[in-house]
Amino acid sequence: MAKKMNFVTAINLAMHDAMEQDENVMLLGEDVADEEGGGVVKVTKGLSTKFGTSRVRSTPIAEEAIMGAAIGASLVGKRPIAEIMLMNFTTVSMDQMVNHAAKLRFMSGGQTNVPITIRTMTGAGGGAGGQHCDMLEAWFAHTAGMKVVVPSTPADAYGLLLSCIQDDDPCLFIENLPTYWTMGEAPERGQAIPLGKANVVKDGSDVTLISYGRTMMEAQAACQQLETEGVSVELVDLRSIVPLDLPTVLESVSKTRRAVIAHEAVTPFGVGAELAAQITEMLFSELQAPVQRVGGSYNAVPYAQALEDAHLPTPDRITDAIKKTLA
Amino acid sequence: MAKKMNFVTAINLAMHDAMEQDENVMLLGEDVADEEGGGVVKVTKGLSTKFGTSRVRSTPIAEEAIMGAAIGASLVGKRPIAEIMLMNFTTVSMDQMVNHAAKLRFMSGGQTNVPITIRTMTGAGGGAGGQHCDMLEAWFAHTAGMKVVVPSTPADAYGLLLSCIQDDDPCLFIENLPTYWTMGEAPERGQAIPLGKANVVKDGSDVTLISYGRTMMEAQAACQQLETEGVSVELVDLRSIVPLDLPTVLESVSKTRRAVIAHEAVTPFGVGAELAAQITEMLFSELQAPVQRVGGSYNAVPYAQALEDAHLPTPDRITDAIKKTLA
Amino acid sequence: MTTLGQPDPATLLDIYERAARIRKNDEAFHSAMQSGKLGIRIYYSPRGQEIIPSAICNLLTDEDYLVTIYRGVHDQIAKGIPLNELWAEYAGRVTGTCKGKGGPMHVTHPETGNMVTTGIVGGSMPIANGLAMASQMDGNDRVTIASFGDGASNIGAFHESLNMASVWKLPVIFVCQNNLIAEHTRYEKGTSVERIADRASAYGMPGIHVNGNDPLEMWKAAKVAIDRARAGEGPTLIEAMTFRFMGHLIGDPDEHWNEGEKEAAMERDPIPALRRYLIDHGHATEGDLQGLEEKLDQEVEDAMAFAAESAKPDILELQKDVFAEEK
Amino acid sequence: MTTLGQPDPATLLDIYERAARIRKNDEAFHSAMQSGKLGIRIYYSPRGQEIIPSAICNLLTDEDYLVTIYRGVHDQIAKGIPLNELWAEYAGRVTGTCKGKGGPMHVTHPETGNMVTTGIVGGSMPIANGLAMASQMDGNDRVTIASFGDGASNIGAFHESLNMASVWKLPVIFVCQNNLIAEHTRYEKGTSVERIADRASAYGMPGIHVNGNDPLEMWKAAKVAIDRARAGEGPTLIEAMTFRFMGHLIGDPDEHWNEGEKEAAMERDPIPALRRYLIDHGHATEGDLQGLEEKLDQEVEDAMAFAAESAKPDILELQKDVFAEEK
Ligand SMILES: Cc1ncc(C[n+]2csc(CCOP(=O)(O)OP(=O)(O)O)c2C)c(N)n1
Ligand SMILES: Cc1ncc(C[n+]2csc(CCOP(=O)(O)OP(=O)(O)O)c2C)c(N)n1
Ligand SMILES: [Mg+2]
Ligand SMILES: [Mg+2]
Repeated sequence: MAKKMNFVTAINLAMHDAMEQDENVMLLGEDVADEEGGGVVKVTKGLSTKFGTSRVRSTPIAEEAIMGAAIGASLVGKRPIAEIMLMNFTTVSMDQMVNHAAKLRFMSGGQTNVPITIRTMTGAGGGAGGQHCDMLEAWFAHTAGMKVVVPSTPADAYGLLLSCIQDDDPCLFIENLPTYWTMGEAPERGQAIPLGKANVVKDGSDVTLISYGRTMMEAQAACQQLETEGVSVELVDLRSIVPLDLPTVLESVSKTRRAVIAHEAVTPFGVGAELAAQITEMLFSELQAPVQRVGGSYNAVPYAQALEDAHLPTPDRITDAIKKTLA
Repeated sequence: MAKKMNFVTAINLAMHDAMEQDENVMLLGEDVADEEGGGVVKVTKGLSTKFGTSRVRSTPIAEEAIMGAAIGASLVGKRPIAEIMLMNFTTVSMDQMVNHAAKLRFMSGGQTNVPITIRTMTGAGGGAGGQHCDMLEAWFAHTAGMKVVVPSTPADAYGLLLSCIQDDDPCLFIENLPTYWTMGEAPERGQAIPLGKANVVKDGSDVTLISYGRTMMEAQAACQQLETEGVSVELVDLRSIVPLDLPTVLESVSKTRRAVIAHEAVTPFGVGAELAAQITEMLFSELQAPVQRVGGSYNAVPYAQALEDAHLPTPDRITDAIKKTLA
Repeated sequence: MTTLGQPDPATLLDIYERAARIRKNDEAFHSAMQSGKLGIRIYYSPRGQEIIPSAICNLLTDEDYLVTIYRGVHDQIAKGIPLNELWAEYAGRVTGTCKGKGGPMHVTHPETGNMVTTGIVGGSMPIANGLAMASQMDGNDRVTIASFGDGASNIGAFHESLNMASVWKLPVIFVCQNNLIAEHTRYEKGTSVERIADRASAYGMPGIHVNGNDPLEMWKAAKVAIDRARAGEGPTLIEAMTFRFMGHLIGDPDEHWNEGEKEAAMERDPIPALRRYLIDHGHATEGDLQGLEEKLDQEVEDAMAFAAESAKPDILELQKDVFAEEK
Repeated sequence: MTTLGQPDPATLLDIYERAARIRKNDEAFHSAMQSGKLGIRIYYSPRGQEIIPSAICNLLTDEDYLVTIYRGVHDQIAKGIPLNELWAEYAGRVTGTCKGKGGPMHVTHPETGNMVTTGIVGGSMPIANGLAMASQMDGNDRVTIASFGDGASNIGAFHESLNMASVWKLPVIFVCQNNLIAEHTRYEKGTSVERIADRASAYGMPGIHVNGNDPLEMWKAAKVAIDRARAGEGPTLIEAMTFRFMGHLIGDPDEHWNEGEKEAAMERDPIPALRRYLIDHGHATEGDLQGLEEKLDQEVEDAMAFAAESAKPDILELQKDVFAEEK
């Protein structure tokens, strides 16, 4: 039986291996060092003990300063991993992320680049309410110069995080908190997974289902459900939003001629819109049905369990959307 | 001949009339009072002299505090207009805007609401470079609870700003700096223009061109160019992105069966994606060609004039897109 | 600190009642979380910090405003929030203060002046300024309390808010509950100044360093600041020294203290100390206090029953309270 | 301030040369803007503030880092940026420091330690910390200068940065060029403390208030701070008092001064004063300085010619330097 591992361990391992391999890799964020518990959910546990508190720095609660420190150090050879504890707190560091990290390569005419990785966790499902669970990847994808990566399995988390750390551009790496302890296959040590290569998780012929991150679990469940009904779904995990692997998506959709996109972020103006627009533009005459989108309902993440459940893209909602394309 | 007015005067007049009508309307932002020049480009000139510096407050350079002050006051009866001088500086106040202003109605179960108007100016064309010109409306449209308004004429600016100020939700009102002094028809005093009602600026039969804000000027130029070539374009000005007047858009596109969307923001993950996705979903079998999008090129706004010109959606690029739908 | 006389016995009894009410609820929240019966999904215990808001709120009315944080249930209860609706909110019921949509981190109850609860570190202060600005403009003598932690004194919003409040002489009191730790980071690892109260001088504002767990001292400090604010003399920063008895969140092993440090603090638990004081000084008899405590037990029991019997929100609630216009 | 001896004559001559070079360039920028010949699109004059960076940069090498702001051309020239590439950047040419893509607000030239220029108020400080953190980790004795204005001392990034720098004892010097005004808002309208240097105590950091237009005093203050940083003793806040002679932007009527205030400041113009001092003290003859000034005139003329003769960037540049991978 293959070894199993959860996200927390896989992400920890990727940082460990990257730090071991390259002394310029460093880490900063709130509570990340072992004296502060090795991260609020222990994702960074052991790293400061092994690599020292100069390379693994617990910071004040100051996201703008955390991001700026990462950017500044990255301009002169460091490869900082900056942890913004929860994605909603990127709102505090947006200036440094958007006006600086994403733009310094372009604005300097290529003289300087910003090889930082911004790790952040988020995701609804834990009852934290409106300010702790947002999926905001579309904002950053709309920001030229920022790469955006969302792993859906522990092994992908490991391999994609290695790529982010090695990448010469700012990479936003989005981790799903509610599924942190879900087990999956263990990664192969040292194996980076390239950014911009989508993963065709499951072959199928009737419709292409495109997703990423935590929603891949709901997507898988929808596929299984539909299989029992004789619908063959091809499931594509984008892995990264920027760069976007359009060729793989288009190849699949030109085969199935139907496409559904599912993500946790609210539907309007989300990543699904861009995908739907691109697929439709490129495969207009081949498509047999309009591309369907399934996303979070258009509201703040609610607290009460029943509301939170209904807010999220469930397997049922995905299944319904798929059936719509087949009707 | 009808009276003419530029944007600066129209926006100033809307604030003036709103303040005169409702003593709860107030204004805060950097340099907005007359002692500080009445705004960096004089948009708020005269208001503090007439209504006093308690209602028209020049602030420290502190966008998070400006936004918070507006939000807090709005919870207890004020209708603050908060000016964030340039749209890129919303990155500094994102936490208050997104985690608080947009969500307090929902998170409080409707007990409190946030009737603020956030005025901000932006737009490429002036050579300010990468940090002063971004169009970020897609971010805020992706944030449930925030309304997003982008006027394209001085008269619309007046009428839509009145609506924003009177609206019971946070409204982001985006003004285009490079065309501030462009003249247009004068507004009708006291006449609010409802949010969520698109404006069919020009009837046509061959294709629907959808745009908003400054790009409406380029869109008009493209229409004129095409008219000489015998192409009849129906031109729709969205006026507000949230609420989005989908019925008007769909009505037009179901007539012309072709659609092009043009905006200044970078194309990927922009407002055009949502529109393309929605139009295609609703009018799939009627569309004769894939919806085309024309937006800013995917990079930071460049400094050099030739680059900045090429970055923007020009009439030529819009014309090309329209021809593509007709090919 | 100027001495403005001592709190009288009735005041001390009132403080005790508020503090004991907080403690009773805290115990009940803990056991409800353990049993899982009410479906409460998240809880930040304020245990150890009860005296601070109990003393402050003795000096306030429902007309005064409070903006607090995730760890704010002590502030809310001291401020007089009705327990039924509070418990129902925690339990995600439609009868909750926010219909179950906000949850523990976003409790709002304007009738008792509980204006905003935020989950964003630093988020309380900018909004508090806005409430205070409205009071100043209206010329009433309401004051606003902004509650926050020691860790929050290192984030940008603190700085912007204190500066703005001082420049405008707003009737706001910044109450820093210094429990010596921020999640898992000890005070000195994140904060560069020995006393947060000393930061007041950076804003030309009085700063008061006080033992927040001493009801007499805390009350006197609050009185100075509140009187000052009501008199239109401007804001005050109070650093109230305290201790967090129960870790950051339920389940936190809270291992960051030196040997014996936490035990010593818990031995100085201010609630039994105040109880003893009241009896020793003849302000109340053992029987009086037992009677009070039984009343409080009953209140809590009633509130729990109210929550348990209340309905859960319908999923149609997702579409409500997003915008003024319902979908 | 501890006195560590006086600058020697060579130092004073060096300061004069830097300041005079700034002034010559400033005059040329003004006339180039007026004539429009080079197509320079935006310019923030540092006239009146030349001595501050001239004194500081006398103590730095190219290995030391500078992060400055839109009003930063004096800092850049003092730091030794090559004038040809600087002018070419302003003129939007492909030979500019940033290939014409960054422009005046985003000049970068790593070879001379000009690491970042930002257009965002407060944006320089977080990044400066990162550069200093890298130096600290690498154990070299480089220092980083963060330049910013008085208005910027009221924004959150200032607070977060000074706190972090102090907690980590970073080799960074925060240089606040207090020209008494922020765009059009006078110091006291935005800032709640009499002296910004006093804010240093909120971070357990030395704060130095100095007449930035006095070359001897400015040099001594900079030396204390730089020596301290190089010795690993941590950061310093310097408030350098100065005056902005030319308004915020070209064309600014700059009407915010009291009668005679600006005239008096301009009469104290530090450059002719230093010139007189050098001659009076026998450090240079009139002929020496005339020779120097002629050399500077020639430098500027050469740089303007270089810019004028340089090509404009190809529009393919839009696609370059966005990501490490070229499109
Ligand atoms: C902007 C932001 N960053 C980080 C967090 C995560 N976080 C929640 S509580 C907390 C510690 C706050 O400490 P303190 O201000 O001392 O308050 P306490 O919890 O001790 O009352 C942190 C870092 C947050 N909620 N918001
Ligand atoms: C975050 C942000 N808010 C507002 C502005 C607009 N702005 C540009 S310069 C300026 C004044 C800055 O004053 P100061 O810090 O004193 O610097 P000075 O220009 O006087 O050197 C303002 C408000 C900005 N660039 N960034
Ligand atoms: Mg704390
Ligand atoms: Mg200034």
